[in-house]
Amino acid sequence: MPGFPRRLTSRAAAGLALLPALTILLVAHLGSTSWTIWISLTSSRMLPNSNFVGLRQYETLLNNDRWLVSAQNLAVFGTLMVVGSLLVGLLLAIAIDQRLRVENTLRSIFLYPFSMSFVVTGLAWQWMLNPTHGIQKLVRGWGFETFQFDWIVRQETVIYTLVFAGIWHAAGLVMAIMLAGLRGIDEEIWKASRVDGIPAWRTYVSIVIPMLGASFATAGILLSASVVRLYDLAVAMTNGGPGLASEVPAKFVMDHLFERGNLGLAAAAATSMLVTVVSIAAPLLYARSRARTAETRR
Amino acid sequence: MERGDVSLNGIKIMFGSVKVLENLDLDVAKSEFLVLLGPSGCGKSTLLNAVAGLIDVKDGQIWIGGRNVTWEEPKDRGIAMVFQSYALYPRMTVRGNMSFGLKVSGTPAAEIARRVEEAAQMLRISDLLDRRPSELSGGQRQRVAIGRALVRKVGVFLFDEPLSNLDAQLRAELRVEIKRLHQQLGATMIYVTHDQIEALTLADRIAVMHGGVIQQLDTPAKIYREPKNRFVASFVGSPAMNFIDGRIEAGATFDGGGLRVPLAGYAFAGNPASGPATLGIRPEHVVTGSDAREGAFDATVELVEPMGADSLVWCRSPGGAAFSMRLPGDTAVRSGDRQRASFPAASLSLFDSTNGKRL
Amino acid sequence: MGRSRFHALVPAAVLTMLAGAASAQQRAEVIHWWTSGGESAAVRVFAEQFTKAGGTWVDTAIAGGANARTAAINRTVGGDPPTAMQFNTGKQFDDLVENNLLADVDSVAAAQNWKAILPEAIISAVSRNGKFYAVPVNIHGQNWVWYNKSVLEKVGAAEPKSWDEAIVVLEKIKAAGLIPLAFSGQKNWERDLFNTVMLDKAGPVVWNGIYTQRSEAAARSAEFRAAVETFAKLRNYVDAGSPGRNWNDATALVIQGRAGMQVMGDWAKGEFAAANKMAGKDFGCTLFGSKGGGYVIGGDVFAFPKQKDASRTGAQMLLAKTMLEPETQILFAQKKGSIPVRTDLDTSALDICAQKAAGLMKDKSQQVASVQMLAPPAMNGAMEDVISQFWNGPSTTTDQFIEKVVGVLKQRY
Amino acid sequence: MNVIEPTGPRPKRTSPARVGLYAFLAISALFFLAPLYVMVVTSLKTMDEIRGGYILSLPSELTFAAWTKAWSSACTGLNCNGIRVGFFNSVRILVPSVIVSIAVGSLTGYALSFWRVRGADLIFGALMVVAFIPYQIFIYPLVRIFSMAGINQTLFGIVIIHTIFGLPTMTLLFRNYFASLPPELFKAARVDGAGFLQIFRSIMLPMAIPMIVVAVILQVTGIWNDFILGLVFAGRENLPMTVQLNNIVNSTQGERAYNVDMAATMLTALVPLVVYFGSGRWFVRGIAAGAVKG
Repeated sequence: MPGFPRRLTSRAAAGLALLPALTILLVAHLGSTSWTIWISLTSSRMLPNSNFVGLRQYETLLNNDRWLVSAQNLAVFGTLMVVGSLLVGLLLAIAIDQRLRVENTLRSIFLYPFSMSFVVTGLAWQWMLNPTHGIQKLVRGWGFETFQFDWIVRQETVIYTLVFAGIWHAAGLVMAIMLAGLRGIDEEIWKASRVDGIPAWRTYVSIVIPMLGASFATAGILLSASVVRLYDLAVAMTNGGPGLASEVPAKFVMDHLFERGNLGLAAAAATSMLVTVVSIAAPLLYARSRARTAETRR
Repeated sequence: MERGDVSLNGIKIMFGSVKVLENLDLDVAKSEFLVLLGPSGCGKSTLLNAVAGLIDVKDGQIWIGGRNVTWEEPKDRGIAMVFQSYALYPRMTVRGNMSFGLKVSGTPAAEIARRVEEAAQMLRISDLLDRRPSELSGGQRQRVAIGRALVRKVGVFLFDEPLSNLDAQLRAELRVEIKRLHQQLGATMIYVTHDQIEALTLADRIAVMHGGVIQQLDTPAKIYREPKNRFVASFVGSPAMNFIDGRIEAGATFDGGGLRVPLAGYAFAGNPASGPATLGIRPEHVVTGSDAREGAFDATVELVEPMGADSLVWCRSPGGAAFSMRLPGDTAVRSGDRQRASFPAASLSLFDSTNGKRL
Repeated sequence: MGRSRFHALVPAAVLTMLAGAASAQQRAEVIHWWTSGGESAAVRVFAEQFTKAGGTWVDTAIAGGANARTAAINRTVGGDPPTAMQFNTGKQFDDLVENNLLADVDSVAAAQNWKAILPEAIISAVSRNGKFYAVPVNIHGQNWVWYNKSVLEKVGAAEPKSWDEAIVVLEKIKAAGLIPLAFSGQKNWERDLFNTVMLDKAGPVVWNGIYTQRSEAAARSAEFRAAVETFAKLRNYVDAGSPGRNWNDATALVIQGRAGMQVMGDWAKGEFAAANKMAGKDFGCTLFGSKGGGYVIGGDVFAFPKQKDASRTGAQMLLAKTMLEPETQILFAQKKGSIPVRTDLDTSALDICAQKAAGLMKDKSQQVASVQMLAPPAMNGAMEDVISQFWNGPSTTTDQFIEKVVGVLKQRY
Repeated sequence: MNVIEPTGPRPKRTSPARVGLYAFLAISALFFLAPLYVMVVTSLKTMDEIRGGYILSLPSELTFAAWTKAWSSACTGLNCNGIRVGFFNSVRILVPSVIVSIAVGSLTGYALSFWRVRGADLIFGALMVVAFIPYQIFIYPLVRIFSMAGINQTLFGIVIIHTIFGLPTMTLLFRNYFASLPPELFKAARVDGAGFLQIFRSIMLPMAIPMIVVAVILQVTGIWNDFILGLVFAGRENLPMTVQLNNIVNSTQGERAYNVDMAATMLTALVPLVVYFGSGRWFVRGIAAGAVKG
């Protein structure tokens, strides 16, 4: 634009480009979040009311077995599911990156779980894992009479079956993100390492994987967010059972929000989740932000 | 047949069903600095990658240091390579970058340290050893990349457009550096570039490539003075060679662009012939003013480009053919002037109009 | 374009077009969760009867009660309410009444004399502060015991009359190598099984003590303890695959004779019917009520959000009236597998299980209101959690369980 | 000296690593396909066989009745026209929602990564925190906001809703991707005099193609499979296909036809699957130029 210094207009353009995001953030996200926090301090049932009750809902929450069990379950599930999905997704991405003829087919095979609604795929998993007609029965039918695979009906182990299905569902997406990262790596890095005589696996471990930091961060945050919001899977596969053994916080929120018409408690639960996330994320984000500033300064 | 330090016999390379190189032979002598020069897409990088073993050949053999390495892994070929994008491992320090290959191959730590130190001194990057690539400038990065090649202690170095990502000043600086290294190490070097200045300054011999074929393999001087075909003539030299279309009459006179250029003293490749031809002359070979001799003519000056030491003067012959000549930087010639000029036969290049070959 | 295509696909809309444009004001959009084959046939009865009465039924079906209610409530709150929305008979619409979002249907109730023809429990479930706020449409029994006749014959057992007798039968079936009790281990069915046992062992007084008065004494009573102990025993009669199973898969086990019996609401008849099994011939149905009040009644109602456009209120009243007409009631019950909500109808057209239930509906002492009618959803949910924990955690003692129940009763909802 | 002088391409030897690779891929593929197998065989059985037989066994007689029923005649309430009813509604929601959410997300990610806008880290941090809240809790307040703005129950409204809920992940995806690109690229373009949008359009977006593929996968899947948001915000004329799917598979008290459920689920998943298959070419793009790997 003649007459304007380019620098100024570009800066302004950058600010302008953030306007939609900022509006959404302030109006939709922050607005809704503050509303949720407010509701958690009221006695709201199915519909919100403004009957202030202080921290009563939080008190109820902390005395609620199911909430406490849900939080523990989430910790176990979350850790295994995030680590497992990252690992499986990365291995799949690396395997698929070896210039295979069937790459497209394989990529779709690993991604298809992501395309399907859990309502029914959860049922398929439930059937397969069910000891009376699933894999256990199949293997026993082959003559291994003592074969035991009844994790889904046992309280101590049911959470691991959710991890299986969770990895099955999410690993494809992680693979896609990692693949995008791998494809973004300069081919000459590979050539250099080959000339240097570094074996392929060592190149991955020491050179390429450390370069995938951004992909790991992206996949890690996406996975963590989906873990915290985990709901469909638990409903479809185990409905939280046996007992409370596969209950999760988001399901607690959802059940109390809709089925149980207890908006106040649901909001208190959601707020607690939010506070937990912020208290974990804030120091990380702060450290990152400082590191970034330091780097750009140099 | 005597084999060079690096020797390619009948190389054929395909990308899928596309033929990139076919039946290519090349011999590089020990301690020679050979430059593969050509426009992008001519197959020069592909050829270099094949020498390194990074691309499989479809047919033919590759010999390095007297061994047939056609089926060898890159690391076993006795080569080191430097890349255009430097290809430094971003998460390792400079020291890590230089020592990683040695570490993996099980070289003793003391030996690694010694070699890294030596290479770093040679390249004057000793201060940078603990930095990461992201903290280095482009020139420093390329030094590190060269250092990573040096520590391999091999006889053959391959450079794949190593200076293309640098700005002009750094390029010149590193060019000298590489030349110095070559003299110091006495190693065989194959160097790919599309920059003819690099080629002319660095090379013992240049292989000019086009369309997957080596057009000419000669010393820089020979390539400059006696290009084997019109492609080489036009690709090498800056400012570019002038071309005027016409005919050769009775093997003695070139007639074209309104000029009659006597050819007595031109070394014909074969028997002097008659027929359509293209005359080529470099701007600096045009003889001007009172030095103009046989076949002299008056050209009209159209444009003067001062280039410091010289000025490039764009003219038009009486018959309308455009050409340029090089005059001293302080020339008083201005556009619209008339300039006496002649084309001395000894500096000419004549090409067959049909196949572009040197006559 | 979306609108026109949608209409073209809806048979009710086609019927309306034939009926003429005069009915435009009588257009009723109904949100409900009856979507599958049998349910769909049942809802068609309403739609067709409504059309006959001069209305236009616009169908918005959303499976899953919570989903349908979420959509309906959010539309009401957002200012674009449907004409009618479904609820389970019970306390789910309390908040809507309190927020003055529902229209009352007193005019229809008076015209049809609901107070005389509806069971008392149903009347109290649909009225608030002396006004009717919803039209009840059917009654579902929640505590039916279904059994496979040939399995019982094979093990030489007769139809049990109580849980004590049932346990003897279950033991025999177990000895025969079959699954005694076909069970679907999801929280709500665990709760229904517990309630079924509780009603039989502890009776309606304790039932109401727990769910209506929320009395600690009821939870600590000997009868309640006995119920808990019997419930705990039932763990021995379910198979390893029961946790997480869908209720209809459990029914399938009974249908195939791989299991002896199942506790489930009368909607299970739909599965038997789909497998071509006849009530009284292939399978039997019974209710346990050793201490009276053997029939747990629940069901569905429709409520009518207040409209900005007064003309739509007419459609609401017409719909309410149509739904309770005798013909509609019988036809609907036949398709749905439920029984009519009116007690003044001839039920001989229904199957024998429904007839049995309709008989019980004539005697107030034979009925108890479902927990959904007595307690708010939040409390029922909390009970579910406690019961599920107990059922799946054999190490929990009866005392611990009772303490947890007391904890649920003391909470504010 | 070799007996045969090495000439031409390296002889193809199947290395143990290659065998391991194929074994790993084969086992993984089996793991991933197992539930699909269950779904496919179930969809091809009759209900009698499903009730009586083993879920892992092949159907004794093939029947595609469940597929035709799921598509065109299963009841989803009063109407019995299968899941096809909502198909075009889903498409009409999907296309603008995917485009708008990716456009806003990529632009935001770009602005947050290369341009040192004040408070950028704060905006990004807030967006990341929001990504962790169960989104259902936002439904009620958003209904109020939308009805105040007059866009509740409209196609426009649902597009905005998907943009709102897609913003955190889309921003994350693109910001991190752009941040991993060499900053020289951006600086060079600045020096060349390119402006904010010009750099975005002609340099950053083409470079981000693999990430756009990922973003499309995420959004297409998320929006296509969304049920609750479409249900609450789209309005009854625009109800997406998942509402019909839910009506088929999710009835609480109705009898259930698993074969139809399975067929309906797979039919609904076809659109995302087509997108996955179609995206392959773009994935491969990055490797096309003479790639060489160990």
